[in-house]
Amino acid sequence: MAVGGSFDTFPKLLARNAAQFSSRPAFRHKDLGIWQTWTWAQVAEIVRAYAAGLHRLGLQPGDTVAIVGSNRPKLYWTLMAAQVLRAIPVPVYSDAVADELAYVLAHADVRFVAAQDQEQVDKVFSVSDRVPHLRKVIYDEPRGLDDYDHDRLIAIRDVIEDGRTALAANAALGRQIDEFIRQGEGSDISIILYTSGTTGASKGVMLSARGCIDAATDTVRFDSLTDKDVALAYLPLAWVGDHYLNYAQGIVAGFCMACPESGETIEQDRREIGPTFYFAPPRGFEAMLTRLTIRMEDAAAIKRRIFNYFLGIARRYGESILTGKPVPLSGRLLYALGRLMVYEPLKNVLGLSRVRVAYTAGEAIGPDLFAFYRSIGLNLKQLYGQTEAFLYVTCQPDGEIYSDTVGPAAPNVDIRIAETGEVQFRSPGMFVGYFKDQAKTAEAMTSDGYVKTGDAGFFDEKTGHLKIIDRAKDVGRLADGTMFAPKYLENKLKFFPNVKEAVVYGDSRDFVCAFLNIDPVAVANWAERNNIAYGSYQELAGHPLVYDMVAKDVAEVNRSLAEGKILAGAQIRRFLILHKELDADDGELTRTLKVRRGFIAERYAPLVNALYDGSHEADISTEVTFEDGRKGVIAARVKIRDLQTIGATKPLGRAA
Amino acid sequence: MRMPDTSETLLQVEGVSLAFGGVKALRDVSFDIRKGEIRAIIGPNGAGKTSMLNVINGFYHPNHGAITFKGRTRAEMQPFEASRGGIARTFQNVALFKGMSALDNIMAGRTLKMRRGLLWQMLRYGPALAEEIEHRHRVEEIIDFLEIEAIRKVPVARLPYGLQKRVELGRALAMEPDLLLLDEPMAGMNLEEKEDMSRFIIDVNNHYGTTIALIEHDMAVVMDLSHRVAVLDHGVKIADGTPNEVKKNQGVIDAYLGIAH
Amino acid sequence: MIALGQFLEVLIGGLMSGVLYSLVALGFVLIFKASGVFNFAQGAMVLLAGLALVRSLDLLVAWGFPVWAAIILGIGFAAVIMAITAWLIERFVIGPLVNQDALTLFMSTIGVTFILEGAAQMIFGSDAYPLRLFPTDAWFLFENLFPGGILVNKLDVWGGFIAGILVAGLAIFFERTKTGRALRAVADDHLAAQSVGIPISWIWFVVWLAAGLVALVAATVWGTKLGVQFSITFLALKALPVLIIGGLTSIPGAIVGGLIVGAGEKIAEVFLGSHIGGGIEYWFAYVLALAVLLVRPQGLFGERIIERI
Amino acid sequence: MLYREAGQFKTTYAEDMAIFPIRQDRIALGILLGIAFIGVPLLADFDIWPFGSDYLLRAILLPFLILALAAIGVNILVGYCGQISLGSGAFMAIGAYSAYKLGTGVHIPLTWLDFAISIPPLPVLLAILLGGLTAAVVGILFGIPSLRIKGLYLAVATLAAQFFFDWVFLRVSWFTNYAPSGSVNAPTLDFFGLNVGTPIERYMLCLIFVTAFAVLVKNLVRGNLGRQWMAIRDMDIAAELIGIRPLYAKLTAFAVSSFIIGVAGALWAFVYLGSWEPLAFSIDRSLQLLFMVIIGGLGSIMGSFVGAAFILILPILLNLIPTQLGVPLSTETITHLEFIIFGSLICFLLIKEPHGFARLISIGKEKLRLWPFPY
Repeated sequence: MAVGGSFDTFPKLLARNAAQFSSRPAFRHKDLGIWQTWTWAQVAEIVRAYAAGLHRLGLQPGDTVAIVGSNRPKLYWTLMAAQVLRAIPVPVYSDAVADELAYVLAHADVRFVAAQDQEQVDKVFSVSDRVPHLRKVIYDEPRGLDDYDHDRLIAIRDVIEDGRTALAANAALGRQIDEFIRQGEGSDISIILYTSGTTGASKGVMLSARGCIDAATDTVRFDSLTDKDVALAYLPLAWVGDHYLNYAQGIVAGFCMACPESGETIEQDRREIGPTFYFAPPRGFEAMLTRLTIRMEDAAAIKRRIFNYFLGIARRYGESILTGKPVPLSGRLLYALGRLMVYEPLKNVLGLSRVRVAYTAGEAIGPDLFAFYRSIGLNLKQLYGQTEAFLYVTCQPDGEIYSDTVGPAAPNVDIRIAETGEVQFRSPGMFVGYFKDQAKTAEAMTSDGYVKTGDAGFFDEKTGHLKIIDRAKDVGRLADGTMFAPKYLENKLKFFPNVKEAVVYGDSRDFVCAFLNIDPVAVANWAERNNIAYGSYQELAGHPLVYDMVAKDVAEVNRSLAEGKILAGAQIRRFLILHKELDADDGELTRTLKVRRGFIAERYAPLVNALYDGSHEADISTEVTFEDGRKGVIAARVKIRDLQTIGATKPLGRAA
Repeated sequence: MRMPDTSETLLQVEGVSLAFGGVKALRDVSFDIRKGEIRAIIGPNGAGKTSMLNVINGFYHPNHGAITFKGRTRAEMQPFEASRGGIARTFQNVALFKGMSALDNIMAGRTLKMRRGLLWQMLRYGPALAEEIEHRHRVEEIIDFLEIEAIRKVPVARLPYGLQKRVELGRALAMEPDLLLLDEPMAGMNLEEKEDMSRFIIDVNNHYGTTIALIEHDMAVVMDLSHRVAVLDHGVKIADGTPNEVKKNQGVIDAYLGIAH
Repeated sequence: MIALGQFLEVLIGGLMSGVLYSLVALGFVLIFKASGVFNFAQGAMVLLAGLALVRSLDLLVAWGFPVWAAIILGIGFAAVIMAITAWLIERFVIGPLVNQDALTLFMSTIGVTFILEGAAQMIFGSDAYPLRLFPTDAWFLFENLFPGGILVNKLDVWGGFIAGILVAGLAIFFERTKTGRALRAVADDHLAAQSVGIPISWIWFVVWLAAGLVALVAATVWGTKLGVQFSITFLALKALPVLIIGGLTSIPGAIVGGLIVGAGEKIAEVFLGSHIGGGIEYWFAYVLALAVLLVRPQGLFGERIIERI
Repeated sequence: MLYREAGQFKTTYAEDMAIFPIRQDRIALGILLGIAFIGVPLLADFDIWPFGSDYLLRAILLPFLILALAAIGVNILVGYCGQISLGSGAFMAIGAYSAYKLGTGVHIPLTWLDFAISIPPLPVLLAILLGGLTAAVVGILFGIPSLRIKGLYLAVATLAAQFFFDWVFLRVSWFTNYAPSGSVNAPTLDFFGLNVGTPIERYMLCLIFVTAFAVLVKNLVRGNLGRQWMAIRDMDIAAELIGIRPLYAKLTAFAVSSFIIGVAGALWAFVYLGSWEPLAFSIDRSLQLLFMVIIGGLGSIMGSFVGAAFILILPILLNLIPTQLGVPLSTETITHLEFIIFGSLICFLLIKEPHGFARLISIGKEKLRLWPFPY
């Protein structure tokens, strides 16, 4: 699709779509019980009127317009209308607490806020004293707002109406609006996306119109998205994912963005609309899987049998069929039967039947989870990216899908691995800078204009795909300098059903060791099946057979490490299974259930030492907090297991 | 919360008495409901609150007294003329149409507004279909207003109590009433549901400007909800006024502590 | 004078056959009072009881039992059958439907009707069987007053006599006995009854049994009059209008209603039939009931129904 | 399992309120209608089994269609409006006889005025519809009590109708054009010139009637009036307080119901029986119809069809199966078995599934839609 050049801003593209896809649906919104639909032509008209209205309210080029709320056509139109006037939209997470909101509004010194409903309006007003430039709040849903004072408050509907009448009244205004659109340049800042600040205050990522459009154009071509496609627009407006996958790609490809009716109807709405392009973060897919497993547990025995049998078939042949590898005829036939009996109905109920392309990203996805969806014929792929890149850095092309890679560089993206192991890239969509923060911008870029992702990774020789292993700052080195990526190892370990938590050590040590938590449920089931008697978690965790089983898993991890040479040196030599579960109440996990490696190292110092001084068991007693808040001390003797490493060059540690 | 814009009286009850056989449910009760206000009638159980509502919308016919609604005085209401005249109500123990979906229940509330005759409905074509759609649209607005999109097509029998109450409110709203009678709208609800319901009641009053008369035996809820409160006890009105006045009233306190009896 | 004599004769005949309706109606009232069930199956129960009795009698006599013994055994046998029926109905139909709305219960009894009719005829045969328990000849009274006197069937007198005993018995049963009082409690409100500690299933069994026995009695009289055959169920159906007229909950109502219907239709038949074609008794009772319904829905002796919300 | 609903979304209320919103259902229905309207006639035309012999058409499909129509009528009253009726047979009779009179010409001599009201024989179609109309009028008359009396009492009122009209048509020979035997013959079935005689023609005629009425009634019950009926059925007090007039709701139910039953009666007499006597519409018929509705499903149009089919087919099976097994049953036993089975089924359904087979079917459908999930 010939984009760029004449179509270097979204308003221009909108105009193009109005002409090219005029009667095709641009937006759908499940509202008042049916899917209200707007064609590209209608949207163009509305946005034009809306822009006129905003212009009359005094919105100037370069002004910032905050947008707070969930996915609603009117809010998307606010983005468009603002961009028409060459103003800069600043979407904000609708669940942001007042302070976060206040920070963004103030930092972006917004003059207009578009809020979805009473709740958001209240939030905005509650912090309005901290937002000096705030002129007007415009809102979508009027309910509950009747008796607010309306001198700072106006309904989007009214703005559009006002604009429309004004346009009708004087042609000059119309010409003025068109002029704005014509003047719009690719270099304009098209949007500011605030990164949810995990570290420190959040930063406003400025993206240029041309950048957005070129990037989107590339991926639209990459996944051959067309105006026939439909996407369920349910991701947070303020997240780069939504802005890229739905908004940018939507306008470039001219496909339809469908907004769900409400939070609790998403499932239903997804089923009704049947998207053809779908994105969800790994935990989204995980939740879906859990729910369907639970639902299946209540099904009749015979149904469950059929279900499980065909899932087995799918595991065996599904992926190969999807990726077009050779499969025995019997396999194909069984799979075909499975499609009829299970996979298609399943996808149908989940509303995924029509999905052509599905992506997941954000964190590492469990191989089993990934395999499940692919095996039932969902074309699920991974991508790697970040706000600064306007999402895409890499993405997996059809037919080259691996759960542990994020794919080769996306079109027109060049990637390099710094000697620190950090992934750095240059891409069309790459950001212009952080809003009002030169210093940080400088930090984020290399002198030769590459963006530092802050992630460590390497290219897998076999596939040539990028593998992200960890945040760069967490990547350490063994005493002998081999690269060592704790999180990468931990994730790999955690993907085994028997392993609940894993903590690995090795930074500036001779070799890598691991603390493991067994998954009580999974292992208990296993114990039951193999009728292994045990009294307590502690006993179970210490059981030799459990050790044997887990040892297999760890060996498996080592094998996979051995395949790539970068991390081959960082195989796990020794591990132990902790006598207690790591627990947020004991400060061993963060509230978001991430392991606190350092703290655990101190708390279990004797064990760490034991791991490295070669002894085969060690005593430990730790204070714990019980459910009821009582504190107590549990003591245990923990065994340590050695492992043969694959292709290991050096002899085992300084084993005594 | 905003005060009612007018002091114009919408409904006036004068000296109403009602007896079943020997039992005196109401003794010479008089009070008025002003246009646009939220009016509460409270009292301990068995104080005759529900009987009062039943008299107002004509289900019971008082032995003495008069009812003036929209300026017309009568000795007794007839259910049909009450509904015609714009009095809607909900019931203490939900009275939904069990066999129908939430949507149809609320649609049923539109009956009075629908004009097309039997033959048109049979053909369900042209005007008939147009009318059906028009009213469906209105009903969807109510569904949206009450935030029950998710259960639109669920048979009401399958809904939890709290939602049933909401659907029932929706059915009453569908009548676009001038006077909305709520019989213990929050009975048997948990705190969260109660808060939701209060929000809806206030919104209805603000958004549609509907006059609301509600019954509750739980005082706390009523006090921050209503503009004026009348207190019944054993069929007699023992107090009437703003929530604060009523709170201070000794008679009321006794009645609730049960000292008086 | 002749007219009067004829009239009296018709009237008495009517009243007497009315008593037969009353007999069936009593069964309805019993069940309705206690369980609020409007028992469409009463007629079928009469048929069942009748068949059980007559067939067992024939058999026993054939086996050479003396008639008096056969009668006792036969009645005993029929009674047992009715007991079993009552138990089955309570256990498998009415029990599971407790607290259902009246309409559902009513329709379920239509179901029961069909089961009973089907089963009864399957087991005991489906012809007409003559039954001879009571004298069927007639007295001629007041021959001095009216030429030819007034014909009174002895059977009808028996019927009246038996009905009298039954009513008295039931009255005592309801007023004096524990179960009887319990029944009234149940009628008023099931929960209350349970809280009193009377197992409701037992109560209902008793009621249906009672109704069954009443049906048996009715069967003895009717069977003697018309022979035991399927058409009995239709005559039994007439107990419905009888009830409506008398009032669903009133035992005296059932009696009076029966008499009114009986006398009414006979008189109508004789004095109107000639003008508008015979067979009026086929519908008279129902139309009369309809009329009563319009004027006084609760019937002559029924209690007023008050609605609440 | 067969459903693929993802991507079937509604953009207008009209679509959303369609009778069959799901595409797969529409397809299924299309196929069914195709078979009924085209398949059957073709098969019959080429004498292909089982349609070669008229048996299937005349003895099964014809009565099935007509009784299904009658059942729809009964269902409106009992299933949708909750007014029990034991008099349906009478209303079929009214339809039949008034159609007969209108079809053969009405002559009411008013001797004392030496003057007579005479209506020439009307076209059959008109006669049938007017027959329905007459039934509707009578239906309204007998519906009036339903305003004062509820449930059981009404049952008796309708019984009154049943027995009264049984008698009327038996004894008032004016209705039978003074036929000595009391049995009458239908006029020749001539619709706009084309004569309906062969079984397949009769079948098509009834099929058209049934389809048309099924659609019209479906529209009615999912519209305002239908909601009023159900409201009255579910909670008449609340219904009254939201402005539903019991008078209007109930009487319309009686009228529509009786009209359809009347038309069915006329068809039964004219198209199925050809010549008949009052016995054809006795209380047994009423109960049979009631059973169809209860077994098929109260408050469901589809149920009316299912119920009719079941009640017609069961006896045939009872006859067939044992014969096949080599233990043929006497017709008597079969009748009694029928009684017992129907009775038990009624009780069973009332206890387990008050909405009859129709509900069971729709549950099955739900399961298919959610397959492989249980909910």
